[in-house]
Amino acid sequence: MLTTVKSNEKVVPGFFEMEIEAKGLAKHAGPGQFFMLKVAFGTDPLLRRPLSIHRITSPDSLRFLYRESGRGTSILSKLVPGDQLDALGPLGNGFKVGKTVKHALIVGGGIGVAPLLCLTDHIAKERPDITPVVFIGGRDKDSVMCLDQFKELGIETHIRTEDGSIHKKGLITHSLEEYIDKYKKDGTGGWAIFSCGPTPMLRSVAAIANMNDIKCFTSLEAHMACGIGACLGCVIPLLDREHETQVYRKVCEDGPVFDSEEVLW
Amino acid sequence: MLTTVKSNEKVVPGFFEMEIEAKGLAKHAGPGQFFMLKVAFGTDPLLRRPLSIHRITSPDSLRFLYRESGRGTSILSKLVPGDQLDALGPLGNGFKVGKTVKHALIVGGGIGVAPLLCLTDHIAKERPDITPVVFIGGRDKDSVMCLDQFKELGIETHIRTEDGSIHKKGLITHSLEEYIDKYKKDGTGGWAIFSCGPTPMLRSVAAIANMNDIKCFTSLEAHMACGIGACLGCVIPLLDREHETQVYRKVCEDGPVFDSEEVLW
Amino acid sequence: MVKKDHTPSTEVSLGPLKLKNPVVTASGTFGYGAEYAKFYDLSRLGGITVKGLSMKPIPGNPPPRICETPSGMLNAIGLQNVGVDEFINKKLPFLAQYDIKVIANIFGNTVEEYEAVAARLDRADGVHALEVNISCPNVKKGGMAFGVDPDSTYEVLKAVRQVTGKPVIAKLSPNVTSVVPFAEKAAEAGVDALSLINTLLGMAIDIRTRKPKLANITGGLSGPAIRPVAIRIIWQVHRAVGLPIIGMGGIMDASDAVEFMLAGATAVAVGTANFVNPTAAADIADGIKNYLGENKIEDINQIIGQVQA
Amino acid sequence: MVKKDHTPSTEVSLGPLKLKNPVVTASGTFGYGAEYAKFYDLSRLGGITVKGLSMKPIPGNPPPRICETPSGMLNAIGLQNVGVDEFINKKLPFLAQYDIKVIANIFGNTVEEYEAVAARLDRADGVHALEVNISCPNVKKGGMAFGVDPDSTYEVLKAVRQVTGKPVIAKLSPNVTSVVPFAEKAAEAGVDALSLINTLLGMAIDIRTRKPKLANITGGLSGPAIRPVAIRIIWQVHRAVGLPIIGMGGIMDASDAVEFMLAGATAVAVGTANFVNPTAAADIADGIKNYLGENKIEDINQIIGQVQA
Ligand SMILES: Cc1cc2nc3c(=O)[nH]c(=O)nc-3n(C[C@H](O)[C@H](O)[C@H](O)COP(=O)(O)OP(=O)(O)OC[C@H]3O[C@@H](n4cnc5c(N)ncnc54)[C@H](O)[C@@H]3O)c2cc1C
Ligand SMILES: Cc1cc2nc3c(=O)[nH]c(=O)nc-3n(C[C@H](O)[C@H](O)[C@H](O)COP(=O)(O)OP(=O)(O)OC[C@H]3O[C@@H](n4cnc5c(N)ncnc54)[C@H](O)[C@@H]3O)c2cc1C
Ligand SMILES: Cc1cc2nc3c(=O)[nH]c(=O)nc-3n(C[C@H](O)[C@H](O)[C@H](O)COP(=O)(O)O)c2cc1C
Ligand SMILES: Cc1cc2nc3c(=O)[nH]c(=O)nc-3n(C[C@H](O)[C@H](O)[C@H](O)COP(=O)(O)O)c2cc1C
Ligand code: FES
Ligand code: FES
Repeated sequence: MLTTVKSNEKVVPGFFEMEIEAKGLAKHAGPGQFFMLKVAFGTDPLLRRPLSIHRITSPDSLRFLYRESGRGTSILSKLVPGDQLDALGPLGNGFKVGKTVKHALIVGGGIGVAPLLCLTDHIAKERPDITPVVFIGGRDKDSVMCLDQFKELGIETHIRTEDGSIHKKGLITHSLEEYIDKYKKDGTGGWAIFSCGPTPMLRSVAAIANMNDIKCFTSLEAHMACGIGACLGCVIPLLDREHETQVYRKVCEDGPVFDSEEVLW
Repeated sequence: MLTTVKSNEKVVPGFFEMEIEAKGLAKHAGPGQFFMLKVAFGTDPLLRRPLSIHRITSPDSLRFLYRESGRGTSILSKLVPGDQLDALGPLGNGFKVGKTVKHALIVGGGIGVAPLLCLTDHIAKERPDITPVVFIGGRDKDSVMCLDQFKELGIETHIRTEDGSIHKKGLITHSLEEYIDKYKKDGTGGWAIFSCGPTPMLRSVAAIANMNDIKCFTSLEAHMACGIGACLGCVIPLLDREHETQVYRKVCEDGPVFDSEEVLW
Repeated sequence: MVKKDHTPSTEVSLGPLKLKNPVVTASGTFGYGAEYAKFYDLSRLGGITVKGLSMKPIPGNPPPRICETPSGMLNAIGLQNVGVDEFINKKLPFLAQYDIKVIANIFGNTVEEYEAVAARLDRADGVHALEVNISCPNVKKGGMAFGVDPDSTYEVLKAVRQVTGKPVIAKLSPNVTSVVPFAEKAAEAGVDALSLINTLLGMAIDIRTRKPKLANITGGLSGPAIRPVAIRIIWQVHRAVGLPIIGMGGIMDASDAVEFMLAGATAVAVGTANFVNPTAAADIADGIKNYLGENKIEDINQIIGQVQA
Repeated sequence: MVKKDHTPSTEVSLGPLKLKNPVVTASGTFGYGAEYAKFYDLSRLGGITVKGLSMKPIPGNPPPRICETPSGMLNAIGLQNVGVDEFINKKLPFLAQYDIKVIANIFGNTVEEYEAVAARLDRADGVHALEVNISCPNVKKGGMAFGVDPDSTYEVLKAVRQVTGKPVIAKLSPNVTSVVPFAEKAAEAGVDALSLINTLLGMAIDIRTRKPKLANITGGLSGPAIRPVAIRIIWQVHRAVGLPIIGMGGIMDASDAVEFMLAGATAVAVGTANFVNPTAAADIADGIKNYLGENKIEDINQIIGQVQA
């Protein structure tokens, strides 16, 4: 649908936060879902760009947090308040916080934090019984984002940067392991991990979850044409548990959030 | 070169006037010359759009008067002050007011008036000895433009609209004929006609000039790729006087202004 | 002259296959229809062509399967599909509720496979025509292999023709020196219509990784970028061969659709545009109606092949 | 590892033809050079290919000759040119002042005409190589006719080869089922290199006038739209045939040029991009140098054909 850009600002060099608005835009939107954005009116660039919901600010408005990483996102970064933007969504299967979940570990790397704030908002609102713990990692100080927002929500947040330019130096997966080792003695039953970020990080998060048998849900990316399950362009190979075979699943429709045990890393 | 948009406003519905600025932009520019504008950064639309110089406002700035007639010009019409615009030019052979010219009849139809104001500015500045007379025609009241500007220059201006919605009803070529008939008794030596507009108008202006043996220079249009004489895409058939044959000439390089006697109408 | 209130006729005929309006969807770009039924009433279309079907399910190519190119895209889906039986049992019933023609796109690796899928679909109610894809650039054997040799083109089409009484549409390969001889072979084999064009064989390389952008290395180029090639081929074939044509290749709006019909297409298929705008096909169907009204054209058949060339 | 100050080597060889950098201009998109000399020092280029030359001057096709398409353009110039003698006497001397290789693009309607132009240019100092165009889609006889039949391809190239000792480059037609057999014929005929690709045959129709947008009806499609097709053809030919390739087809910037070289091109030609940005070819030459520096590649020849496919 045609939306109006309410704001579009640089948060740190190369990263932007945009809010768009349209009647009913976010009514059925949930954490982990995404929109397909048409960034130009001509035929180049031709395809829509997928962006995760970063924050739902009202039934009629929501925010994206995005990295300028190519032609489409750089066109996007030039939009100003009042501009029109054609946004298709909400799409896909997002993060589900099952009833059995008692404790949520939320792990984000770099821009992967984008959908996770929406998830913590959701938990704060829908699952006050859960006290999530957030783990944020990034290359340098500019790539660990949303710290203030997590603080505002009063969430315990662990931070690591690879270059140590700010906060503890190291990989966020180490801090995740430390945390689990520290608290798992009373058992990890009802624990769940929700993660989004670069593939290497997601892979080791999945491994850690597996070792400590904690359920782990991870948001994946793939190049997309349609975003609605029609083109079969966005598939990734998953493990088909019953038949113990590999099956292709659509990131746009079956995902983008998958049970990390099914992902063939 | 990269220029900055200083202003870009609708003058009448569907018609816009834009001023752009860049160091030395108009230093070597003259009436009847044009610029090739890159309206988008992507590859669609791919080619530059040619626009005539409407007015030279300083050595570093000039104006275009343009009609929104398709994708490129509609993108152009959305530019706002401060935007960057890649403009190539000045290009082509424009209007030359030869020494022998004593009296100038300037005939424009619709958007064809665009380069003619630049011509009257030029005459006012360089040839105070000449008192030009301007003839402006258009379909309706919105398509007869720049009347105030000609008035400011104190130029005698004849106006016709085809629907009579404003000013005298009829074709501007009739008013041109009336004028010539009225004043030609003392001979038309040293008279010259400069015209720009729709082809049918240019054709009859050329015929009128020919009948009254008045030199006539006309600005023509052709679809262009390069604008600098390299692609051979913009040719029109002209009469090669010496060899009495037809030759293709480039509108962008040999024109856009041609001696109407050479044009094979 | 037409009265203001008069609504122009948009029905077209691909031989025995009648469409209430000339807009169908292009195979592989519309799933099995359900994906788009969420966005509009499919009955607004003349018909839909479903994703290519084979006898057995096919997993398709490994990812990445698509990439964007200037005004176009490359795809190498590898004809992933649920197989003809699952299609008939699980997907086809859903489409029965709509007033549209369902065209089943089929392919195989051997003439026998083509024959078998066609025979199976011939018995399926709710399938109104078969589109035989002999031009897929994305499968090693079969597909295009048949499409670039006139004799195998004839052989496959003849075999399909013999096992079904339903309208048969031949989807020919544009990746040949001239499509005309293939169109002639198709006519000889007794097909009812032609689909032109399938994707152009293309490739793109990521200069950072130095890898092809598609795991399959090459893929099919679609979208507005190929429109001038499609228009040219349709014009050439329409002049040379009598068969009605479903024109496709970069159609994004109603003006594009009209351009295809002026070039000689009797119907048009909307493909890549569905990805850019989910309602594209329906919008184009409506847009064509408006075009006819505004230009006081009583019957859409009056514009087919009317380019002044 | 390369020291910071070390400037990478950009020289490439098309058989006997050495270019100080791999960027040349595409025939027909750069006039005879003078038009662009106003914008930059032509010595920044590896070479330039001039507009197609024939024995006698040719007026070319009636207008309109060009139209824009999505991310591309159609042209039907009709090989307008001043003729080989005027070129040698009036245009060639101007180019002598620049440190660049001059490639003369030639064509004819008969084998004899090709032979004659080649023989004439063989005696012209300042012409460093001949590019034989057997792939022009815009002339009735000759041109493409030779390019779509392997035997005439051989015949024409052999004839040219026999009348000149200068490097001979064969510009093959992309409008064929597979370019490989033609490339093999060219090798057999003894050419030194190949130019790929020429324009794709296309067409566009103005739906208001119902006339083709080009007076010639069909024209050649160029620009970014055709890049994926060009990359695919160059990759296929490079793997199959040993000849060095001048790659072209929608190259707009240095990254595109690198993509072509990874696919198998030894040099690249910039065409339509010159129209969009007059300094494009020179910018691309500089951009390639920067790319090599940033990626610590000592010699550009290290990237030719290096796609991991
Ligand atoms: C479900 C989903 C959610 C996403 N959420 C976010 C988000 O919240 N914030 C954010 O910054 N990025 C997000 N991404 C990645 C984002 O889609 C890409 O960065 C963006 O498409 C790049 O487009 P571009 O034109 O700038 O880059 P280009 O490289 O010019 O794009 C060229 C083509 O590749 C595709 N492409 C390039 N990178 C990616 C990628 N990583 N994933 C998918 N397609 C890609 C583009 O969509 C386009 O089709 C998400 C991706 C997916 C699949
Ligand atoms: C020397 C010259 C000077 C001009 N000066 C003016 C001016 O001062 N004011 C003004 O309003 N118009 C002027 N025009 C016409 C102007 O160039 C076209 O209106 C414009 O290119 C249309 O582009 P578009 O993308 O909006 O239309 P589209 O139809 O979308 O353009 C499609 C293609 O056709 C070309 N094209 C379409 N119409 C014309 C045309 N009439 N002439 C040349 N190319 C065309 C475009 O450049 C583009 O390549 C001039 C044309 C020429 C040749
Ligand atoms: C993602 C994708 C999948 C396709 N799958 C098929 C297919 O299964 N069978 C087929 O005959 N054509 C297939 N095609 C080709 C289209 O049907 C159509 O011929 C082509 O895309 C040109 O039209 P367009 O430019 O409008 O997309 C596919 C095209 C795309 C983009
Ligand atoms: C206007 C124009 C004229 C051309 N003239 C010739 C020509 O005379 N001889 C030739 O071999 N190729 C000619 N070509 C083809 C180009 O040399 C080149 O092969 C083609 O345009 C693809 O490259 P590009 O996409 O970078 O333009 C011409 C192309 C254009 C656009
Ligand atoms: S993007 Fe088309 S199926 Fe997922
Ligand atoms: S526009 Fe290229 S020669 Fe005139």
